[in-house]
Amino acid sequence: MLTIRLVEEKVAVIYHTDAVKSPVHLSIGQEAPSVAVCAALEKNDMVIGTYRGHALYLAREGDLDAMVAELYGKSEGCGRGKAGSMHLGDKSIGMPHTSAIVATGMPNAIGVAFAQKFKKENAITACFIGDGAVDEGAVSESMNFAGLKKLPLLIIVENNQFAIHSPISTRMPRPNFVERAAAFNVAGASVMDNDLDSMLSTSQAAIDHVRSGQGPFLLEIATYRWKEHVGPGDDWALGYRTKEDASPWFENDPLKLCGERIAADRRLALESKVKEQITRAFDRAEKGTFPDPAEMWDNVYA
Amino acid sequence: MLTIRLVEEKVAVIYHTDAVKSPVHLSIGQEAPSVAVCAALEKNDMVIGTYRGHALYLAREGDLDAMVAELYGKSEGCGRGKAGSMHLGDKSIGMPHTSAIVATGMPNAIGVAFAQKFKKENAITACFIGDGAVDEGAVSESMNFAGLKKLPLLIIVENNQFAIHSPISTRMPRPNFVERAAAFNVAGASVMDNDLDSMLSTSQAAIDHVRSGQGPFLLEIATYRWKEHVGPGDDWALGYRTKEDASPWFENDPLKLCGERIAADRRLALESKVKEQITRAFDRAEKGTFPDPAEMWDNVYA
Amino acid sequence: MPETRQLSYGEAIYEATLQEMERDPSVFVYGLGVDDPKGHYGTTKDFHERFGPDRCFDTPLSEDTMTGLGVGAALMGMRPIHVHQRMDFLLLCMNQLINMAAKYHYVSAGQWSVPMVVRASIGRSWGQGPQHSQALQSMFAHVPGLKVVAPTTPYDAKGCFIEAIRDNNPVIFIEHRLLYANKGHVPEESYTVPFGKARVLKEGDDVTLVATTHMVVEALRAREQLKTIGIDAEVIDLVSLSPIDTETVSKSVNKTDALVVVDNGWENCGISAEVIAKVAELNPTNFPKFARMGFAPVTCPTTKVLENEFYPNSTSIAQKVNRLLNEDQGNSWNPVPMKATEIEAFKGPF
Amino acid sequence: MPETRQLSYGEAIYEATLQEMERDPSVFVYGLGVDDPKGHYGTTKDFHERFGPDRCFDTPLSEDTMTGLGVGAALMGMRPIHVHQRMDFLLLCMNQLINMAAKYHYVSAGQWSVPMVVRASIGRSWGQGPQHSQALQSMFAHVPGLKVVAPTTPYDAKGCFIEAIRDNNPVIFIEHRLLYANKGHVPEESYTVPFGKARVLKEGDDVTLVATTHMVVEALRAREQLKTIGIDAEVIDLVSLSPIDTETVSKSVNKTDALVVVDNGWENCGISAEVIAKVAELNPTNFPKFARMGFAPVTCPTTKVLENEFYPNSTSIAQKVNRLLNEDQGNSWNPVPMKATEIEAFKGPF
Ligand SMILES: Cc1ncc(C[n+]2csc(CCOP(=O)(O)OP(=O)(O)O)c2C)c(N)n1
Ligand SMILES: Cc1ncc(C[n+]2csc(CCOP(=O)(O)OP(=O)(O)O)c2C)c(N)n1
Ligand SMILES: [Mg+2]
Ligand SMILES: [Mg+2]
Repeated sequence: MLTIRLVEEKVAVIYHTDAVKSPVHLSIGQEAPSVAVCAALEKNDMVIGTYRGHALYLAREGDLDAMVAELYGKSEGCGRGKAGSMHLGDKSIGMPHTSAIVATGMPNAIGVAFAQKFKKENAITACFIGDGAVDEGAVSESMNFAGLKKLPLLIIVENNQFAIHSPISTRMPRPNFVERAAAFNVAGASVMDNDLDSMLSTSQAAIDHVRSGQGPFLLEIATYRWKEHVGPGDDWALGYRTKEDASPWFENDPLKLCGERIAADRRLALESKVKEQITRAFDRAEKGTFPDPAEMWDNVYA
Repeated sequence: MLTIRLVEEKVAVIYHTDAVKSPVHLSIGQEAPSVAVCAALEKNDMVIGTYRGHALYLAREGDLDAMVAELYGKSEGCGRGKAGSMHLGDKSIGMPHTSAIVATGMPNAIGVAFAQKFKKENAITACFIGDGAVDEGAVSESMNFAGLKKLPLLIIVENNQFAIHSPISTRMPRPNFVERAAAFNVAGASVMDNDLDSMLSTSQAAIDHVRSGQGPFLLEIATYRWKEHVGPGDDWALGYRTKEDASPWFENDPLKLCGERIAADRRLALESKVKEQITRAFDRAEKGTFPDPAEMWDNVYA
Repeated sequence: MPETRQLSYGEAIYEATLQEMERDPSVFVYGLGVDDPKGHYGTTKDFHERFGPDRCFDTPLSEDTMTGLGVGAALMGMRPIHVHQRMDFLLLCMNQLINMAAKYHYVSAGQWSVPMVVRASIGRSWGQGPQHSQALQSMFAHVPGLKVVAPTTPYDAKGCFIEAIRDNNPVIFIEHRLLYANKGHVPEESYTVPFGKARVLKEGDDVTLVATTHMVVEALRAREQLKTIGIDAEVIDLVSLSPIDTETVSKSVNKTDALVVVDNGWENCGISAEVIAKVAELNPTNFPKFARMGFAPVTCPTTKVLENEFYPNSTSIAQKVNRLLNEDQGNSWNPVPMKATEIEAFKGPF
Repeated sequence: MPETRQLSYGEAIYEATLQEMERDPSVFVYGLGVDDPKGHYGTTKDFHERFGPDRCFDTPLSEDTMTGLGVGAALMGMRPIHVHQRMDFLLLCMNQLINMAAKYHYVSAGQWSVPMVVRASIGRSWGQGPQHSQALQSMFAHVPGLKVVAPTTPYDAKGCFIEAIRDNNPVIFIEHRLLYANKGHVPEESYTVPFGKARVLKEGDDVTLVATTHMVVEALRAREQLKTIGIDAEVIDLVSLSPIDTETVSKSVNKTDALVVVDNGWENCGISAEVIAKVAELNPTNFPKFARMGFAPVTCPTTKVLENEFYPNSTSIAQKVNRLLNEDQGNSWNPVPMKATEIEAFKGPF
């Protein structure tokens, strides 16, 4: 979690240098859901994320160097520069490269979970979507099918209350994700307190439910995006939300509270180790090589 | 209702002559929902139907001659032969020509209802869909939006238990339409007894709800298709359903029960009048003119 | 190879699928009605009994998500075959096909692939009208990452279908409904027909007639009509619509110096335009006489009299060729029409 | 007409919409973020305040249904403008656009019509990658019943937009993101630019350069580069992609006898193939030298070094023209690159 925060803060700092020539959707403030869910997943499980994917990629122990290199558009990246920040992924961590079309990873998660069940892998699929994504027809269709076939699917709704600048009230007449899931026979629970421990225990319970063959589960986790929708800056000036709204989220920042639970010296040691790793990753990315222009022609067909 | 039944029976009889060179999806056995809802609608309301649209078109008092001519592909048809059985409609009865792509009229109904509300017409939109259509993402999206904007929309789910040959159990983990609607803040009710009076009174109540500005309403009406999914024949031999399953539906046939309530002489008089109209309509269609081949070029652009 | 074993086009697809399902347990078939009593024109008729409901299953009406299901399963190394009753329904699947299926391999620099087959029937005949008759091959051929094939003969149907299943990319497999009953030689053993190869069905010296799917049948008939006035047409079935085999077409055109392309689809930004452009690119200094044909640039009408106008047919093709080759006299020639049995035989209700 | 009043392309669209919304109460604007603080590059910035939330509103993420909303409202005589942040999202709307919007008028033999405008931004620049950069005009141009326009100048942006709103058919209005800041003369009064007319932006004798949307900007730069070696290019902005103005192109080609088509999109079954085929059809006996260009036939990569390869640019266009005209020497000419300010100026994050 610390790594995620610090990496993204670094991204925010260096973004103005234009080393990253691509949109970045930062997770600063909303790292905890990815961290909690991934802590409870097994290695052979699969995860499906979104364009806001730094946190998930790192929580899933994706290679830090390969991620930063990907942001820099270098050959050493987890998509050799073809993917960029919006499409992180890596086969070795069971994370297909993510989609920048909202909600469209969800039907793929259905297929992944279908294959897991078909192959009797005892593995599950964790699919992350945003509160805005839920209104896409694909999500209803997917819940219906997952409920029908009792697929081993965990849907995590990272409810940060906004789709770009639109609050939930302008999008949903009945903003109750768990209830909507229930209409499709998908079990559900919400964690609304921004508390890492709650997230951890509820994730574990949800995953147990799914893994034991009881069918899909929708886990809503309330969280908050500190930065603008896309890009490194703050956006309080836009007026669609206020810093006052945000202040409880700052105060209950799971990372901060978590840090406070660790002894100061251990925390400092940890921090400096993580910072070192990050510095190294950015250094390597900086020094990495851009793909040869001819690589544009590769990988069109398998 | 009688007209509908007799027209369709006539279609079934003449179909083998190939006068109708196009698929027909008959409503025989499931006329009542259209009849009941249309009885409770006002003239300036709008209706959106499906490829199984004969019943709705006639219940909405569409021109019988124009319908039969349309089935025959004649210029006198309500789509000058371009539409055929799957795409009946007429501006004068507030019925846009129907779609043969399942569920896709539903988003259009949203737009029609939006326009009615926008124009403060005090009119409502009644959109008919099948039980199979409900799983399409467009229906969830539409319910969400209708609920959000409190649109004057009545959704009628004609639940005939099958989508072609697939029973509901292979499509929905939780076959409760009203509950699904509720998740989108759409009110709802079901009429499960195949009784015309229930349908009439519940339709009226649902329409009152919608017209009074309380928002959208989903009305499920259980019904039964007697004939094969498409075409004039029976399909008991296919084995996906049995005649025994069907027998309560035959016995409680709203048309039959309704007929029994009318004095025999009045009923006979009525029947012979309707038959006369139908004979005339088929005669006229038979004698009608095919469109000039050059008409193919008309109406591509408005 | 004795050409005695005759199968219909539909049977060829059935057999191809059966052999691949037996060979490879990761192949499965799904889609609306695949396990129903009719089994999509018999092409999937008993797979649910043979292989169980995990490998052949019906779905809810949710085309977008059901396409995504295939994509996700394919990411996991399975080989899904998604069956659509009408090609028009693919318009509900465009996002998954184009934004997802076509992109995973590239965006991940080769880490993932999507070995999926999407079967789409073109629903011509019997008053299918505006929404049950569309042939959208050119939209898919436009997109890098997808392959598109549309075989016409039973032999190619089987070989291309096995090739499609084994291909590691998303393949749009286009079947014309009027072809299902067509009979032809089909070997019993498993074989593949490689993509990217057009097939010269009939040789000829005077004009190259390139056609796609059901228009190949019309072109073959047109060839007979043209024979009566001494025109000898070479008929090429394009088979593979992306990639397109320009070499075969070009070689033929070098011989005939005249090209007529008849696509089973609209012309604008269509396969026919692409073939013309590709041939012209290969013959920059010496472009042949040419013409293209396709659906009329209108919505498909339902009534027969207008539908007949909408589609090219052997007579209109033959006339077009004659006009192209004999400029001043072409308009007056009215060949004896030929019986289009497959069109006439097809009756409703479906 | 004094050409003093300068507006940006984005301002031109804003002004066109504003004037039409004032004139006609049935016009409304909706789509993701249209009423948000950024107002889609300012093109919808204060409509929700000026006209209220009924006539300018945000929507849930439900592109398919939101397209259907416009279609339904249009059936009722309203004039919806649906705004999409990226053209790629139209892949979620294909069913409503192609099966519904394009068909109602025809299938009802003219009883209903769908006067709807669909605004789609092509998201090039700043590492948009595979799913935020697609230009799908040829898919829409393929379909009878739809109209497709893609103006390049602010003047045409305003005139075409007003025309699109007043048109009684569904119109796909394509805006390239790199054009929003482009300035040009725009009269204050309301005016329309009729569809189906290409615009000769620069006259020239040696080659006809036909381009679409942002490629017009590249073509104009290529013209400057070509000047340095004495080649005088005529640059034509196609503007209207369906219908296409073949006459204007053909007239120019008759003069220059050389044609290079540069589409802002893929080539296969694309607008470039269509222009070639149409011009060839009009000049059957005397086909000019030609070449076409477009996006590389690959998925759009994110990293700049590869993205630079993906798009044609003024230099690659100029080189292509030179190779076409001077066959043996073309490959060695390396013109001084020109500054593509609109590309460089564009920075993220968006
Ligand atoms: C299908 C689609 N529509 C619109 C967009 C533009 N868009 C990108 S992110 C976003 C908001 C999504 O909100 P949410 O699902 O809550 O995720 P968050 O960004 O809050 O993490 C939108 C509308 C898109 N990428 N894809
Ligand atoms: C999008 C789409 N998918 C599939 C079909 C093929 N199809 C036609 S009718 C039908 C069944 C629909 O069932 P339901 O909604 O219950 O209506 P019913 O036919 O029972 O009246 C199907 C699958 C279609 N026309 N459109
Ligand atoms: Mg959100
Ligand atoms: Mg049904």
